[in-house]
Amino acid sequence: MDTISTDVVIIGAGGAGLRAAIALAETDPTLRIALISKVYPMRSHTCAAEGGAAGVIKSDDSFDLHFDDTVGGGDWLSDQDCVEYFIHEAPKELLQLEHWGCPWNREADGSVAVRPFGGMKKKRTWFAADKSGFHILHTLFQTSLQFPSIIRYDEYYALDLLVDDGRCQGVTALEMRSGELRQFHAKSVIIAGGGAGRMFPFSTNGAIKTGDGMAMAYRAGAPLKDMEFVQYHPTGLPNTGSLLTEACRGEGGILVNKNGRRFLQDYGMGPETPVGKPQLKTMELGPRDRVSQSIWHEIQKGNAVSTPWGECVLLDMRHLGEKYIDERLPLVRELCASYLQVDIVKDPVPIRPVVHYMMGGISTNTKAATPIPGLFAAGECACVSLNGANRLGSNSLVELLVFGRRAALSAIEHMQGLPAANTAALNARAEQTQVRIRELFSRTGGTESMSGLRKEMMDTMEKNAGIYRTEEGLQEGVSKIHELRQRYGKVILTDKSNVFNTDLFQMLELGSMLDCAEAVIVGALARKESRGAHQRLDYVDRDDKKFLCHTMVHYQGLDVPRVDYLDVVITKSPPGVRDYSGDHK
Amino acid sequence: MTQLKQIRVQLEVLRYNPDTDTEAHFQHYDLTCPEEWVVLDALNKVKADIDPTLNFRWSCHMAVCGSCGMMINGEPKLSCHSFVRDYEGTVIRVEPLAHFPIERDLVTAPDDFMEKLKRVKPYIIRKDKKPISEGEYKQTPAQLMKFRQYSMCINCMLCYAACPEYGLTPDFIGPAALTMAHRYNQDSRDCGRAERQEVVATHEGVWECTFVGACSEVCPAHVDPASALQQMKITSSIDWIVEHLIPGGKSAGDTVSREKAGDIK
Amino acid sequence: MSRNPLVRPVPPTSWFFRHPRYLRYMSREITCIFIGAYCVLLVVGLQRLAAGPVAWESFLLGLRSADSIVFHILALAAAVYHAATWFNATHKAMPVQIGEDFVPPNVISGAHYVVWVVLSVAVLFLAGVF
Amino acid sequence: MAKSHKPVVWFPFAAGGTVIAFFIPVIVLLTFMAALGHVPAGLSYEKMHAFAGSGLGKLIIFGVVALSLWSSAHRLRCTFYDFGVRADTLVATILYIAAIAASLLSAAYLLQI
Ligand SMILES: Cc1cc2nc3c(=O)[nH]c(=O)nc-3n(C[C@H](O)[C@H](O)[C@H](O)COP(=O)(O)OP(=O)(O)OC[C@H]3O[C@@H](n4cnc5c(N)ncnc54)[C@H](O)[C@@H]3O)c2cc1C
Ligand code: SF4
Ligand code: F3S
Ligand code: FES
Repeated sequence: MDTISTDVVIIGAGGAGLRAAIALAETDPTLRIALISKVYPMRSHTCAAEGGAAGVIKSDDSFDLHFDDTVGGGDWLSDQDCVEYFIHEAPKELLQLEHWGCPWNREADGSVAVRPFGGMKKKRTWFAADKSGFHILHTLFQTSLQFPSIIRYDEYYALDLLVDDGRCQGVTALEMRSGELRQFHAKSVIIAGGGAGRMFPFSTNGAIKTGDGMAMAYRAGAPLKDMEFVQYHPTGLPNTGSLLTEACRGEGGILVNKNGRRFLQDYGMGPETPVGKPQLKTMELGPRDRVSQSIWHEIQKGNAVSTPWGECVLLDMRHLGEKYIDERLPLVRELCASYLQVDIVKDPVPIRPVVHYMMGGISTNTKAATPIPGLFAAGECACVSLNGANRLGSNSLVELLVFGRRAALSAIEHMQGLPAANTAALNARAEQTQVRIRELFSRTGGTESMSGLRKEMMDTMEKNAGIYRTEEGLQEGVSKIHELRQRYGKVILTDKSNVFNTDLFQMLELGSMLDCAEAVIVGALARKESRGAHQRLDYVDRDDKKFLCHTMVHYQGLDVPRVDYLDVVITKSPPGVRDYSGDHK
Repeated sequence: MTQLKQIRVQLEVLRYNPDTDTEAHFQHYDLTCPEEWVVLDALNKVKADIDPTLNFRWSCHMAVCGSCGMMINGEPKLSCHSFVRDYEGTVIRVEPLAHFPIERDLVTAPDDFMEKLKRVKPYIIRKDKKPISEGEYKQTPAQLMKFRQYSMCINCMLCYAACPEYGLTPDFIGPAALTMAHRYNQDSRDCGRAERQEVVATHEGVWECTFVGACSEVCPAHVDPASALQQMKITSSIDWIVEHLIPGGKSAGDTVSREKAGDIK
Repeated sequence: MSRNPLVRPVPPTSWFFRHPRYLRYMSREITCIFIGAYCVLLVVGLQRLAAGPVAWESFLLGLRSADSIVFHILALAAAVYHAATWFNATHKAMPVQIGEDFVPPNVISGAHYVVWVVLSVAVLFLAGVF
Repeated sequence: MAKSHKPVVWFPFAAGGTVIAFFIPVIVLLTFMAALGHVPAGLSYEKMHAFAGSGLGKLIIFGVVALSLWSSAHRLRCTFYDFGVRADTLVATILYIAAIAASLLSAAYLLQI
């Protein structure tokens, strides 16, 4: 097995991974940086983000307001020291991107433009039409090309972390083209592997979002934090699950039920605001968890529109007019036209809530460090506890930047004065991965089909760990996922060849998803309260006495994982009431 | 609840496995699916239910990640944006992107494109860098519009599969990479045009393009690379005249960028 | 290393049959053959003109053959096709931005067509056709 | 990689393309009429001689002929390549020399008028 010795390994070349790589290269040009990704960087799912990125820039805005919105939006499960750091770094990072060429939309005077977003008290979301994530990703990727010290390993599938002497010192990865296993030895390792929304059947997430990074760290002993908080985005296309950005509502789109009623006013987000004049932090600009939950209730009440893809409500943007739509929401128009054959200029679009984002992830602190020395994580795969129980739209893209950079700085700090690596021990660990892969190839006699197992997992997650959860459903889900994890050991590989064997990668991804799914569902079962995106029909209230804490799920091999808790850091904002009545109450 | 119409889809997919094959061959798959499906959905169904050994790339399913480019009935297309209803009643022939080496089945090797993208220096180059604390570089909406279209490239390489000059002369830097150079040249924040000219104004640069225009016809992101290349031919020609025919003439690259370097206030 | 990428070479002499748009491109390109030949005819005409009135008259008479008529039809078609492709493409080479917006392509090519017609009518007029 | 001197040949090509587009169709039309036996009045020896005899006329005729020739030669060069003739330098040399020669001839004839 070839060994690649380097200073820092970054797993994942999405927004977070690229930001980390650039920060490393800029801070110390002598560092050797290996950037591993299972897809070419610009294919990373950051490219799908549409709406924008939040950072205080305008004179009517303040850091305190961004702080309050984030903490309240997160239902007080955010660590407030982390939020504090984040809000101050956010504008710097967004300006940095501007200096690197990101084509942000502009005001007439040439300054950057901002748009309103759900749950935000002020307009502070920077945007590049409705392709913000796309432009962020490409700006980062292209900027990274000028640094010779960033060596990319594109289409390398990272498998197992190499932990020795209590420190993370590398990773094994398969070169997808040749099927050859490589090991990377490094002083620091940064995971930026993205989310895991693919464990649900109906998701805005791309095929690559299978939680590999989370599972890798989890198996190596880092706990997964707050995994039960899975964000449903209110407005997904009912057939493909493609996202219709929150900017649809930010720019003035409204949600109506089959009777044409703007039903959000019936769920504590009223009174109704004038059509086409969205008001911040109320009605359509409520937070995602509340809006999605309201849609769920409307469907239960029979107020939904029936479509071939199930029950939907309608997103109406007709009043915005063609010119404005083409200027601000061209992608949305295109998506609806091609995938649903609806022209948003002429008709309302049916939408339904769709799995979108993992608030939970690898437990990290404000320095982006995991509990394993030498292992850092950033981006959606990490849970630095910025987003708490519900992420506000447009905070995530900035999180990638802020904590991607932070992870890089921490990685450099960690490298100072390290003892020499025990290469033999690392080789031995890497050999275990080789054995694991060989076993997959040599398995015989299994009866399980991979796509069958995957479907069972997805259906279980949707049925038992969806927008609303119950003790019974979660119990059932826990045993089902546990059973699937056992059966996973019997799946056989149909394709035994080496070169670009996607059958193999899908199999490995399924393994990652099952691990993450178990953490989600075990965490959800243990959390007997409703908070943010975690809603239980049997425990409808928030319970700050027992559950003002982070769920920590620890890997236990094939056994059911162990759960314990960690206190939330509260610095200045004690838990309060989430108010989305537009200052009317 | 209304039901979606189901249609029969016949796929003819080019297969190649370097471990066992010396040549590529077509394999036929027959399936039924809802008419709203895209070719990628059909391929995924084949992979899940019929033949797990079929290989192809995809991720976003919304025409933005650029992974899923293929030749569909001879036309470079994103398979996540090619609707089976448009091919109803015919056999859909699916092949890997033309002009790129086939790694396996529908998976091609994009190394050449990646290398060329890097060569055009697709990033902001400045003579003076202002600190972040001084805020943004001002850019009016008009200045933004000047290059925005060219910044929409999703690197799907369909234009390379369409451009015959790239097929005939693989050294050609090609439409998307050159367009990326143009995108930065046109950005009011950039001063790097003179540097990029070292690649753009070479034989392998814009001069290999004979304005076939196929690149723009197939581009799913409406980037219009053909226009970028024509514009760069004109500016490169003016540069040449200034450099060679005007005594003491500096290349236009320098003059233009110096002008541009001044932040508009 | 089990990689063994398959390279499918482009047939250098028949690639343009792969797609109608390539045939369209090639037909645009081969207009140059007719136009080039026509230019040679013009040079010959200049020579005849320089050689005096008799030569010139015989040149004009010489044009009146079936071959020449066929050639003129082809050259005219080529020239018109060239003109159309050229005008339709100018907005790509020389886009015009006014404020934020670009002048729509059809306005630019439309303007070219108008100028073309005006110039052609002027030439016809000067040549005494009307 | 050195910068290309292609602009030397491309600029006149582009200029010629424009000239061809605007003028060649109508000129073809004129000689076509002659070919059909309806010689336009302007093509009479006197008119043509007077036009080609004037400085401006010489310039116009030479401009149109030379640029069109050049443009055609350049395009033909690319077309040869597209048809699979890979001896580009040879093809280019022959075609450009031919275009220049024809242009020089036309200049010589014009000066005789
Ligand atoms: C449709 C959509 C719209 C969104 N819109 C917004 C928005 O408007 N505003 C906002 O703030 N947020 C938005 N988000 C959320 C935000 O885009 C994501 O959270 C963020 O992009 C995640 O970035 P990342 O860098 O963590 O991961 P990704 O961009 O997903 O990148 C993950 C990287 O990890 C690599 N990787 C994964 N597994 C492996 C492995 N095993 N081996 C090697 N490499 C691996 C992948 O190749 C990839 O490079 C949106 C999300 C979606 C899905
Ligand atoms: S220019 Fe268009 S076709 Fe070419 S790579 Fe970019 S998006 Fe794809
Ligand atoms: S197809 Fe090719 S030749 Fe030029 S105009 Fe486009 S790059
Ligand atoms: S899957 Fe992303 S472009 Fe088709």
